[in-house]
Amino acid sequence: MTKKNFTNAEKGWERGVIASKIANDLPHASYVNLGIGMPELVSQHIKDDREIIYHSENGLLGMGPTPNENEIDFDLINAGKKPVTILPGGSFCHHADSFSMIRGGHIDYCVLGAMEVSMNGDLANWSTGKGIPAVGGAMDLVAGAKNVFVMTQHLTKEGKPKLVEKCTLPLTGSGVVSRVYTDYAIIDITKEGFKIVEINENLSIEYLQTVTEGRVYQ
Amino acid sequence: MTKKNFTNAEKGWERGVIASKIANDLPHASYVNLGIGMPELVSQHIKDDREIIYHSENGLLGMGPTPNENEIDFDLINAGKKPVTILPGGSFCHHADSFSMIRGGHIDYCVLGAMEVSMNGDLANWSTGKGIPAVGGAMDLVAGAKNVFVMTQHLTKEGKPKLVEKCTLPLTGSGVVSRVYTDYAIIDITKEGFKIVEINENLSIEYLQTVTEGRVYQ
Amino acid sequence: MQINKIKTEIAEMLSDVFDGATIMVGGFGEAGSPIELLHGLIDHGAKDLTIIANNSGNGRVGLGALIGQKQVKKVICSFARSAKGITFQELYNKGEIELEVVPQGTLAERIRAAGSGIPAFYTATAVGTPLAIGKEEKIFNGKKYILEEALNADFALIKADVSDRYGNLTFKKTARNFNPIMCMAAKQSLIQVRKLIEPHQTNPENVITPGIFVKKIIEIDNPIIETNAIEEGMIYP
Amino acid sequence: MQINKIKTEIAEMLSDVFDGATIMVGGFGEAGSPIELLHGLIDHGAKDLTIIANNSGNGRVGLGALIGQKQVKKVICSFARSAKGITFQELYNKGEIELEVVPQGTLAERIRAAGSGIPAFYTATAVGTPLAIGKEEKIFNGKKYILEEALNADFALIKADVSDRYGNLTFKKTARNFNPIMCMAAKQSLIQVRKLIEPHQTNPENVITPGIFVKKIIEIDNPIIETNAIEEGMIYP
Repeated sequence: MTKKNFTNAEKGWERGVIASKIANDLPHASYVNLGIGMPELVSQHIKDDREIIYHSENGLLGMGPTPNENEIDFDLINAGKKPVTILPGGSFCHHADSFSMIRGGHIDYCVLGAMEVSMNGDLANWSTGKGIPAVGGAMDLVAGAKNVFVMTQHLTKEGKPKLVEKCTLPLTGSGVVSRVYTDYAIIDITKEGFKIVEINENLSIEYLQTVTEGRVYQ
Repeated sequence: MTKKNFTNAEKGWERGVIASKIANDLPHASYVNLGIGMPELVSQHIKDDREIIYHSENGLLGMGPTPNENEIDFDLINAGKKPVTILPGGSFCHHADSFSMIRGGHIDYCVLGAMEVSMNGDLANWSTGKGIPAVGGAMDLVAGAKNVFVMTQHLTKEGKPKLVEKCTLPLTGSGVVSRVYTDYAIIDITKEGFKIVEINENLSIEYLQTVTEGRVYQ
Repeated sequence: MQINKIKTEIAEMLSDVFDGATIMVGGFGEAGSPIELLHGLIDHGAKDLTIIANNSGNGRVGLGALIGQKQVKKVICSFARSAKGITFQELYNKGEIELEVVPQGTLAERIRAAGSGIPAFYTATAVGTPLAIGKEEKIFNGKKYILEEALNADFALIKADVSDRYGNLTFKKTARNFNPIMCMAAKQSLIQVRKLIEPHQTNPENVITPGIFVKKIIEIDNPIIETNAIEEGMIYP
Repeated sequence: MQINKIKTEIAEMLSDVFDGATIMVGGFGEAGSPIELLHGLIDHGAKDLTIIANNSGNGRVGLGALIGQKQVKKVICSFARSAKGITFQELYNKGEIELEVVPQGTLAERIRAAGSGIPAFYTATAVGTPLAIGKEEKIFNGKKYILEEALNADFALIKADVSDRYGNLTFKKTARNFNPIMCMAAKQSLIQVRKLIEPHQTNPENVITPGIFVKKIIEIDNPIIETNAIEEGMIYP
């Protein structure tokens, strides 16, 4: 197990590439919740062979893209509190109904960022343990969505592995992550450890193991 | 305690008179659920000095009177499955929301029939213990409504007291009834027993005691 | 590719139904009763079904007919008595069908709970009554409550008024009743709808059941009205 | 006599509010935030309030202003961080205000439970996390859940779009959010509404919050928009 910092780490896939890989893994007719930040990019990479319906936990199903400046409506926002649009066939609902979609297992996929993901699928992404604790809908999403995808850089800004044997930060959920998409690899959470689904074409498995805590295998 | 049958019982108030007494006790702006059968009469006796809103547990708030023959809509029925109307300012909702109104304590008064009411406010009105058991919304209403009024004949068809020390039939709710309106009297449920609020002008307290199991007092 | 949940054949609607399935049937009395889907289920022939509904059917049409075909082993409902009920009552009196009686509000809440990921909740309804026997009790703020568990289902048969191809449903008046919550609780909700519209015609403010809770839709523009069918002496099949 | 819940003065809306009250504040971010009622609550002056809301206010308007006036002893919310948040953050860092963090869906469900007579329910959300500490656990079908209790309130401050004199409310787009369930959970829900209509104009199929959950209504036809107010440097009072 490595505890090193990788400050001169290899350059991996761009965020857009990661997003397109996730987009390709979302089947036609899926109901999807994209977390705030990097996961929002996924919707820009969905191909014409499929229709995906986006859920925003503040009571919006059928969310569309960001509006033009002159079409902004402060009453039509997403969970990140940014102006959005609604597509034909979309609908509004209240918060309990919206979270019934999440908690009742009706959201097929959610894509979230991570601070840490452990070998058994534990996720930490809501609190560094410092500052004002704020959780939002993250714990509901990881507990309720049928498939929880994590989209993240493989290393922290400080060059530390985010894929770890055991999370050290406060958990968002325990054993909830199914797959992790990083700039270095696509990795499934399995009983045997981090299973490589795809590795960045410029990297070796040995390198991936070096920047990952806990066993990676193919 | 009497166990007699009162087959030649005194004649009490007509049903319309009982209904008008209940109507007078429902304050302006109350939300009210009237049980199927005799309690439905109450709405015909509301005076012009008040507006009452009727709830029907199958998702109808603001229920109006029976429609004319040519206005019947099989999709607009009450909890008794009979055609009704909806008044201006009424609304429809689904069953969970409708029962949230009941179970969440938002219905001010419900008026129900009874087979037995005990001194501590237990109510039995859903099952004789024979035949196919069918409860409908009665248990929700008595558990949830702020005030549970019972409207009933003082004696069963067989001439037996319905107001009893202890119910012998399967309960609908325990300690739930606040007031009982019969053809003989209006009676409050109190810790001391059946308290007479009003007695039929043709009857004595002694007679009322004779046809009631358990202490009546004024 | 576009999402399109619309089917044209009743058999296609019911293609995944299996023997022993738990099936919710929408409607209250006859308002919202999915008669055509129920008749499709008779044609399908699945056996040993558990039915979750408010009532137990009338006459020999719809749910009454399904029960009459002996395809149902158990009914979970609030009110299994009815002036026009025949088939359930006959089988029940012969001991050939099981009945679980649930207070109507508890039934609705157990169904909603299933759709909302709540395995169990506490309620004051039925406390101190025979229907509380065997149920876990707990005191909150000095008052006694019982624990009730979620009611899940494999399928829900639902009649709605209007839908688009996503399954955004509206209902008519009190024909709404159990339908929205049953759509939430079933793994597959199967909808017969009076009228199909285009997605751009759906007002997002007025959708009652959003498409996420809907699996398949079929247009039945002039559905059988139970009362009329019974009066006319209809017997299915 | 006719039911009429419409008031003309903000002070009349808030006349029953008392020191130490628990008050739900509707809205998500600023969509649906009842700024005028919150400013009325500052004028009212009630102290030691517990606020239940999704967020903890922005700038020095609305909820941010109320907290800045030190009228709030505790906030129960899912997300107390905000780019524009000032007052809560200042008091929290000084240890002068309490915070209970609740996952957003659990917050919504606890509020709905209060309105629906459910004292507690089980959920999978937060199992295995610090927010589950001290909570009762139970296994259903081999999966672990925790028990969450209902969140009741004395008052709810709510912004709606349209109402009639009965309090039949509709909301605009995502400004619906927590408002309908808070109206259910509070002993008195107090509504500021953009537009009043006559009861016969209310479509009974499209009511989102029925009047049974509404106590008082006031028309505020051109409400303050939080983002704009903060940009313009508004500070209340």
